[in-house]
Amino acid sequence: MNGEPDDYLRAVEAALFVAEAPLTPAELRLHVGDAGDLAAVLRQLTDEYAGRGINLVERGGRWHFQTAADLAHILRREKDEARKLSRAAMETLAIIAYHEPVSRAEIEAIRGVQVAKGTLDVLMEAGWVRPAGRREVPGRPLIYATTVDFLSHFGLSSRRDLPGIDDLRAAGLLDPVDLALEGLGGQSVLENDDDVA
Amino acid sequence: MNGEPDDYLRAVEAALFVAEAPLTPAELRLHVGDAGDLAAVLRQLTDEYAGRGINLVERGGRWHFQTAADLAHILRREKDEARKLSRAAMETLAIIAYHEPVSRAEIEAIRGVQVAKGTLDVLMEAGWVRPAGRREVPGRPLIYATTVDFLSHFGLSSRRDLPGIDDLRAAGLLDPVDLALEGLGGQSVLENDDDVA
Amino acid sequence: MDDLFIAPAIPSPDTLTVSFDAWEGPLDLLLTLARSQKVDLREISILALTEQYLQFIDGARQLKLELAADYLVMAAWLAYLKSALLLPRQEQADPSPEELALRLQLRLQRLHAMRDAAARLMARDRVGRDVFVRRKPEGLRLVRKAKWQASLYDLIQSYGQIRARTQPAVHVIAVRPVMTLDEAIQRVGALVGAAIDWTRLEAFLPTGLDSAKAKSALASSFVAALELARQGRLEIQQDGIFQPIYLRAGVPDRGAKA
Repeated sequence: MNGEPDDYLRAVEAALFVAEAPLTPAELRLHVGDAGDLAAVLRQLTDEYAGRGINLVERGGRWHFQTAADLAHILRREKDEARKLSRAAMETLAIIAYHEPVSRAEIEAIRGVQVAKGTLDVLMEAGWVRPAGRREVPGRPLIYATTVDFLSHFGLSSRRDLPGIDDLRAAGLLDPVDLALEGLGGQSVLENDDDVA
Repeated sequence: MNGEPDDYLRAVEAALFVAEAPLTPAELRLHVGDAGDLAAVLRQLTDEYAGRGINLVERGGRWHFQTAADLAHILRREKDEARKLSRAAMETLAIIAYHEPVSRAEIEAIRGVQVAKGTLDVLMEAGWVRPAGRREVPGRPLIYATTVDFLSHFGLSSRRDLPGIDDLRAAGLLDPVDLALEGLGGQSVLENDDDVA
Repeated sequence: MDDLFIAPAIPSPDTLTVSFDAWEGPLDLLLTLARSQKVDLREISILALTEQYLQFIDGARQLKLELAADYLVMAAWLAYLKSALLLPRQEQADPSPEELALRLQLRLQRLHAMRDAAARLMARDRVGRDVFVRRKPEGLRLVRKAKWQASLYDLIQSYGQIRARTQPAVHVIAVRPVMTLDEAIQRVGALVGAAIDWTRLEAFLPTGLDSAKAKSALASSFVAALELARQGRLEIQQDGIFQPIYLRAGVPDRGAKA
């Protein structure tokens, strides 16, 4: 951290330090006012803290300080054991995150099994998934999406940071099967089978 | 903060950041080990954070980060909220206004009900009532009077502008509540009958 | 794409002791089998996969393992698909077996992609596991400062109510227009002395009274007459119910005779 930090930067730093939850720039402004260029200050703080034991990060439009990931081993406590998700819950969460908004039927189509009763509950209770309205199709099924807390928890600035999402989208793997079939124009997979056979 | 902070310093920094309470060097060592000169690192961190929005401070042999003292005001944001006075507060205020200076015991004698501790506090917080010395009687009770703010809030140029007892009576404001209610029923009907007869 | 997700190992059918609980349904089992082909899922041979699945189910059946219905349904469907794919191409059914195979392949790819994504997601630096926020932040406080509101009317109304509530109540009983009994006894006693003949009660009442007082005078005078009769100072006569009441002065010896 170089030079004399100005009071506006100091105020932003202090507010982020004491905050109980990540703050949006708008929330920060309620406390620190408009006396400076908040975006620039956040960038400067991010730079100043990069490489330190504490980092300033942005998650889903909200900012917070957190410890550097490589120090996890000295900071982790027994009771910090992260919530152990079932395989079904993990997959369901991933499907929602990569496809959102998505209905239960769509989740089931991808997983090939029914979504057990508690699975979505667990994800909603964790604060990672929320109902996001209804799809305007017959039956008006509820659709689900991820939350800002989901982004914070998994260290994502936005959904664009989801691992491999661009590749998956480019490969058509996030499209429904029907859509993918149309895209392939009926191209046969039998060629491969023929090779093997 | 200059140069590349080493891992030991980063670990100390992170441990102090997450700590639930100020840490002694011994407690810190439980986390960060003995790989460095802890005292030197604490001094270095203190220096690096001096002048920032967060400072590292030592109090009674325990170390913790805290926000810089001059920034306290930004961490508390005040918000005005319109609230209505409770009936008890309103009555207490009225008694003080009509009888000032008046002690709490006198207020209670006039109201016929005890005055809760918070009631006078609310009136003083509102800025309408102030302690006005003590009455020179046994126990030397505190006496209360209204303020200039009281007059301006209620649009009075002086307490003499308060309507007198006769005005109140003329306005029907001295009718006991239940009698006044009866007056709407039986009693007035009889009077009307007499008028007619 | 590295496989971060650890799939259940595929036991060989002859050492098959696991229950099918290890898989979340036929698609899951198919994916596990497909991955054992060690090729990109896009290159997977659906025919070979079908073979694998049917063999696996067969093995399980020989061991009399109880299979959930959906595994058997999938087996039947794959058997159908296999024969359709192997048959000489003729009038293609709709959808064609090739399309069905492609659909299955796409579904496997999607499930695999999401499984992989889930594993990568879980491996990220997670708050509370890998990175930490302050455990006891002081918190940004929003102090709600009450702006008290009260009007002058509220103030004086309150005061009026206190005064009304605490004033000693004085009850005044209104003087009603009555003739008291004493008054009536005096008046009737004085007047009856002059009346030798039977005289109607009404004649003993003062004149010029308003209706309320007149009623009271009548009632009091009647009670007075009863009292005076009891004392033997007058006599009362009435010819019948609701008939006029007559009074005359009492005669002491006549009274004694009666």
